Amino acid sequence: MNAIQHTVESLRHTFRPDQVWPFLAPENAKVNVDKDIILYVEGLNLSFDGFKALNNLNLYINDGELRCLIGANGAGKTTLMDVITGKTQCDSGSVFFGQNQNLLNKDEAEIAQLGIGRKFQKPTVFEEQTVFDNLELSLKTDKGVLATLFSRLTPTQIDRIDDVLKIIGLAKHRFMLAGALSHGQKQWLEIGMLLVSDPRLLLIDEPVAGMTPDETERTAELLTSLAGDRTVIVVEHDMEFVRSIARTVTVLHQGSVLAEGTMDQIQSNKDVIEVYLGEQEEGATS
Amino acid sequence: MSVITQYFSEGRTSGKHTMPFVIILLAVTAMACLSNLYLPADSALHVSTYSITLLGKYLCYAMLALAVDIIWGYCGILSLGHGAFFALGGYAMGMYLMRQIGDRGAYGNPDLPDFMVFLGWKELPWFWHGMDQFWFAMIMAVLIPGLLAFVFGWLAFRSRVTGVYLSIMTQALTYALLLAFFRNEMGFGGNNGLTDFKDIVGFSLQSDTTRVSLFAITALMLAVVFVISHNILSSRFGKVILAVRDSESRARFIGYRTDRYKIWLFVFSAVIAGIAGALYVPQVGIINPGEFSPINSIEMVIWVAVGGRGTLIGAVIGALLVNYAKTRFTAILPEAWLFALGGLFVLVTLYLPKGIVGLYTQLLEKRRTQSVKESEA
Amino acid sequence: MKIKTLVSAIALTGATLVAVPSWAADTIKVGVLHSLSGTMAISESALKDTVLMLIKEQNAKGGLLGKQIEPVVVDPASNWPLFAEKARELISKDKVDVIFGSWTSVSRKSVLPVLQELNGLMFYPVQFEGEESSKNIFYTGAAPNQQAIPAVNYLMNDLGVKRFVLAGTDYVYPRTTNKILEAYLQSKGVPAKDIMVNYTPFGQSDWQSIVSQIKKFGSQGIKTAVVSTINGDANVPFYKELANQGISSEDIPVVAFSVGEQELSGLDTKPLVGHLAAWNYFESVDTPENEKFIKAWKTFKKDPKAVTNDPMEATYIGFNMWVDAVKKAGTTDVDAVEKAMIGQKFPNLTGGMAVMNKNHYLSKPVLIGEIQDDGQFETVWETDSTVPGDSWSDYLPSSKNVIADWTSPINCGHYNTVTKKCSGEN
Amino acid sequence: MRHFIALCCCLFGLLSSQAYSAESSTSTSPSANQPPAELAPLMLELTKAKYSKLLPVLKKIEANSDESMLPLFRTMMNGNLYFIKTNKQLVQLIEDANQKTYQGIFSQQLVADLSKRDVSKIKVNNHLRSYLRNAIARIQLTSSSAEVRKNAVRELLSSLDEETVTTLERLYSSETNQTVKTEMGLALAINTARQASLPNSTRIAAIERLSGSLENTARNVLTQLTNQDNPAIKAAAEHALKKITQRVERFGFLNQLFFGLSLGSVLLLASIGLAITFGVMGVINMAHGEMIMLGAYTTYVVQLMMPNYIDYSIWVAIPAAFLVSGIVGVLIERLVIRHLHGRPLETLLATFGISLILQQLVRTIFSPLNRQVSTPSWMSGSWEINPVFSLTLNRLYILAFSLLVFFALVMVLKKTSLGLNVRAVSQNRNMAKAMGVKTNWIDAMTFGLGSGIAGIAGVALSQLTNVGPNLGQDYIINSFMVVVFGGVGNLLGTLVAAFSLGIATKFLEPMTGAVLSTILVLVFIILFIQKRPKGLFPQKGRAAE
Repeated sequence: MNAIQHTVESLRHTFRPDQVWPFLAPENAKVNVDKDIILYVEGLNLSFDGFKALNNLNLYINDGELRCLIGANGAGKTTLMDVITGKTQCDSGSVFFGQNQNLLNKDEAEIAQLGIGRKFQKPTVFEEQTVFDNLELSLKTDKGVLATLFSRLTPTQIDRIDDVLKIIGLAKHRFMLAGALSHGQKQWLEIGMLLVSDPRLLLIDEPVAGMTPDETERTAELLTSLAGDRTVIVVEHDMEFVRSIARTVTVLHQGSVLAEGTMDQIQSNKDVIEVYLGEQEEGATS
Repeated sequence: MSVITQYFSEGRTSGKHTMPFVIILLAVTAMACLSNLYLPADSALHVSTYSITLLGKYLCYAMLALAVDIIWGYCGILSLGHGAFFALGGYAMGMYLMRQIGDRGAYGNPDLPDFMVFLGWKELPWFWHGMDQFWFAMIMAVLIPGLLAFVFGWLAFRSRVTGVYLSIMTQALTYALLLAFFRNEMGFGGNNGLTDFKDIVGFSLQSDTTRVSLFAITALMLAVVFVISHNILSSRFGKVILAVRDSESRARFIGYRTDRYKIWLFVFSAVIAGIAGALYVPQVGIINPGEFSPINSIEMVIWVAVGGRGTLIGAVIGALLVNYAKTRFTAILPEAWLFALGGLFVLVTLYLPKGIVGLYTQLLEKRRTQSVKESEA
Repeated sequence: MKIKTLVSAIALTGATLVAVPSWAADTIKVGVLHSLSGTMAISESALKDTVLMLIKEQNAKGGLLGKQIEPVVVDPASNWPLFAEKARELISKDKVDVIFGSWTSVSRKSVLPVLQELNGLMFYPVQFEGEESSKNIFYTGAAPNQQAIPAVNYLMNDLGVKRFVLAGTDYVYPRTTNKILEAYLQSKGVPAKDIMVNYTPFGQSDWQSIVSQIKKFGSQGIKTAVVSTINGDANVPFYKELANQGISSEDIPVVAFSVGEQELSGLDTKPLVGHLAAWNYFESVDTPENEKFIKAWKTFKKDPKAVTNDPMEATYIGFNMWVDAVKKAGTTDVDAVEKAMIGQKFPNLTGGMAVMNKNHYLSKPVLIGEIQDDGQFETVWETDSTVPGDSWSDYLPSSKNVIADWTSPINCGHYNTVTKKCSGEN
Repeated sequence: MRHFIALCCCLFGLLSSQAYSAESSTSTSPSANQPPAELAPLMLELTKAKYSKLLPVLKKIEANSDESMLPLFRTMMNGNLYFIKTNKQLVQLIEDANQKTYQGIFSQQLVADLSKRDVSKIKVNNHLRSYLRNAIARIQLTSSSAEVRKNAVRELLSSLDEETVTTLERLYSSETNQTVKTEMGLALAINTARQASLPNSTRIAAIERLSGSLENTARNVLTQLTNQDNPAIKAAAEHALKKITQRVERFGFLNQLFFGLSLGSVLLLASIGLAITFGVMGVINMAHGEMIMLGAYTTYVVQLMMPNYIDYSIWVAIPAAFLVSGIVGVLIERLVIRHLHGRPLETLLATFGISLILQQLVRTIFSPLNRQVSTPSWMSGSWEINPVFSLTLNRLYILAFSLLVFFALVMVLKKTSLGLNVRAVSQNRNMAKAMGVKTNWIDAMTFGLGSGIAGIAGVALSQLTNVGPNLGQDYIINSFMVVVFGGVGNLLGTLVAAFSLGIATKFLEPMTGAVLSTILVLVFIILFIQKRPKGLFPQKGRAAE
């Protein structure tokens, strides 16, 4: 039964008039953003045995905007990112990058190569390798096996890495093992890794957790400066931080969008107040 | 600044790490060979053919250890089935040597090996054809292990079987092959395997010169493999491999198809193992299913663990040390050998997670820091 | 006179000092190449002790050529390549004059090239498939025609067996033996449908289906017997299953070629009484030599329960023949000893004379015994004369016309009597 | 199965003989405990002749004798018949655990102080044994007990000669017991069916009579008849045979199923301990096989300590093995595994090292030779449901035992507080620690439990296979396969996996042979794991990630 549905579905999909067949489409066609919406998330559902992590979630991100996702723990923020980046398979729904790139049938690597960068909640860098190598690995280059085997760093690439090193303030730790960096520095390194790979869309999960106030400030500047030619989605609990950067804020609650708008609108929204801001302290401290 | 990094990023791929090893290895080899061939047997410096073959064997093991280390030390994939690739390479060589016997076998049958004759086989099984050509056999010695590794890796890594599961699967793989090769119907000589070799590419395997040159070739191959592996692992490919070991998911999120990297590294490692096997057989003069037994594969892992995984040199050192110890032990007090080996497993994993080389570097670090302190004081 | 006393003096001191190999300024070295660890240790360690015992006795008798015999023991650890390596070590490094060793055919085959290359001398004490004869090896174990064929004859003539199950472990010895037997049985007019051949892997532990097949095959109103070449470890579960599925020796007797006193010591023989084994030696045989040997063995092992078996007798004969040959040749030089060996006679422990033939195989009597509940065998049949070992079976098409003869003019291990050609290098 | 019958009549025989001896010792009639005078010379012959020559003598003895010869025949068949060298008196060897005594075969009196030297054995070989067996059966046809008579008849089915048939015919009419009568009827029918001289109608009737029976003899007779040129008989026989073969095949299938289950139970026993250490704790214990081995050796030692009570030894061995292996397990956990927590691959290597050490330890203590573990009488033999379908007792018991252990274990994990803690730790160690669970202690206990159960498995395996240093090696890979296939951390999965693999192997075996079937199963698992890396019953939810 299920199988039949599935085949029918895929057939319909195959013969959709509005798109060319994948094998006819040019290799990694540019992301099409004529409607200047870069991310379509529609009717997303996902449940871990019983518990609905995502519940018919719809979300549209404009090209070049900086969007903040807030919500209590278990509201589905991280899960959403997992689905977008291909880490988790959703039960139903559709996620499109631009109008032509269906993300659900791609794996993490492909999605990343499309230009979607992600920073994890707790910083994950390659601890056994130097800061430099970490950045070199995340450079935007051909990531095929042979290519990496024979690749050499071009001067431009090295300059690029140096610039980033300056931006994230790790220039003098260039040859330090990433494992030896402080927590905050790792955060920065991870952001740096995002920068070198210059992505179209950045998914950033709690960037300022464990950062000193001025670091936080620098992060805020950085993110705002990024927005415009890149699209940035930030998940953050720290309300101050959110207010300092946010233009549009989306509130998730129990796996679906509760409210959307500017910070002020959100704060005046009463269901938000009851479900979220009530828990803000708890959220902020987490 | 950029210049430094330029130099740096290239500097690591230069031979300055591999040269010392290669030079020492080849020097020792050369001396051993010369002293065996040109010194009189009674002189103190004479190296007997016995020790030459022994050394040759050790070097094969070293190469095998290298293969295990590449996949385990650098990519974190613990393969308990590398014995299979080794043995397959060995069998390819064995089949060639078998065909070389020709009609000098006991039954004097020009194209059937003895065991086929007295099992009453009428003609050569298809997979024995072409094995009388050296080049073909050698291609097989590399191709078959590579192919097996590719198929297995393709299945395993793409469905993201990792860690312990993978280890157990590899063990099952070699175990299955063990059982298979024991069967006489397989046409590989069953339990007896392939032996009683006469000569290789026209040189008699019993002559000292052949043995010495086999040994020399092994050393050379080891050097070559060593350098190649080092270069591969210090290229960006190598960095990706390390990245996979440390955090595979992260590597995926920055756009690397990690499964492909693992597959190809696995294949590369398997090929090295195959070569090692092919060099091993003519020197020990027999190949039989015993080589497939899971114990062997695990023993290889311990060589690497002892030497220090994640460093090519460590693998080599480990293989040489453990096997030398084994030779001595089994000669002096055989009963104690298994105790020693077992104890080694436990102690190394408990107290020397980085192996001998790791220990050495730690000591160096300590000394350096001390000297720094002193200079400051 | 003087010399004599001197010799005896040396002999005496030697007898007392034999335990200390470092003593011998000038000794005759004997290599012992039996696995002391690994899977084969079960069988082989006993043979190592046998050789050590024999050497001790010989030294007590005053050694050999006025020199002490010094054992050099190495452990090939049941690892076939290691056999070759250790053999090389023994010959080229330790300079031994003779090697006593190997159990499995594969270990022998891996040693063989080394022996040929370095012209060493080895005594191989285990029953095996034959089909080999090397200038450098003396085979004191039984060839198929000294075990299998007489056993089958006994089954057919004395027990009136008309159907045969040839069950064996899947390696060369059973395969060859069964091939020979098949050919032999068919030559004796047993139709192919009355012969069932079955091979199992080493250490087979689950015999349910196979035994029940045998049971079915045997319960069709025609007297059936099992000829078992099942190896070592697999026997215990096999016999246990037989007993449990209620196959008694009266219904389907099993005659085994690899089950000796030592194997029986590993299992409870009460349910097995009456099953058969064919050997050249049984511990139960009641002769003064044997009694002496057993006594010596038990004292040497310091274990009143220690059992003796056929390969030990083979070692015993081999060693003594070698001693005599060395005496005869007056040297331990391999070629001289090899010449002197041929035609050597030595009394079996079971009575009669064992003779070393031109093909390096022994002539020995063949005994068939029934398993008793005390783990011993009761001899129920024996050949009235000794049977010469046949290096190349007459029942295999590939070796029908082949003989081995290491005396001139032939001097060949694989001589085709038809084409008058000597092929192979062994 | 004939053996089984023989066993029955022997057992029963012994009983009756004792009864008989008891009454004989009280009775004063000399004939009871003295051989009839005319037999004396024959008795003398017995002591002289050897093997083949003995047969005629025995025939004579049987010819003019009655039940009074039973003890003679029985003792002889069991190879306990000796004679005193001096006066040629026949004596019976009575062996109990520690000393051998001899007693007169007819006069059941003990013959004092005889040593091995004074007596010599009257040897028997298969020939004589089978003759004796029939002889005993023939004598027993007139036995007082219906059971004995029945078995006697069945014993004789395979060797129906003239006088046996005549005796049967004689007895048939007078037989009162129904079952015995039917057996006799069968025997006679077999005989009639064979008689070419008789008219077809009678023979066909006889054949009809056979068509129901599963006795081999009946089947063999019918098969012979089918390739005979008498059309009517041929047809009848074929028809009858068809009926039989159908039933036989059905039972054959059942048999195979049982084999599969039995193999499955062994796999289950071997892997269930692993299902805990590996599945629940996530520790790769390569020394698991050696835990099994230790259990087996414990059985051996226990039997050494109580040689006279082999039948009960098992009941002692089971707890003993559990303790031994369990304690060793705890030690290993405390000394090694604890320090390697969260480093599965290192654990794998370390435990493999331990397994090597344990093996060598056993080799040095018990010698590399296999050790003899004898099967309790109540576990040996088989339960014969009908001539073509019988279940071997030891495997039957082990099958039951394995299930018992399994469910006991499930209970422990589900119902006890230990189980609760274990599950808590396995799911979230830190949280458990925070809740005040002594995680260290729990780890040790869990590991001990797993190892202990492996030890119990060893007791069971000691009844099936070698008790030697390599015992564990043969099972480790398979048990890992079972656990992985079943889905780690899921006991039920292990159960299903074990039995399905066992049955699969056994049903493949007839087609492919033992080796290939094993290989195929292995390959299948390898492929299966590629498809479903988490096994048959994977753990779901975030916990799994």
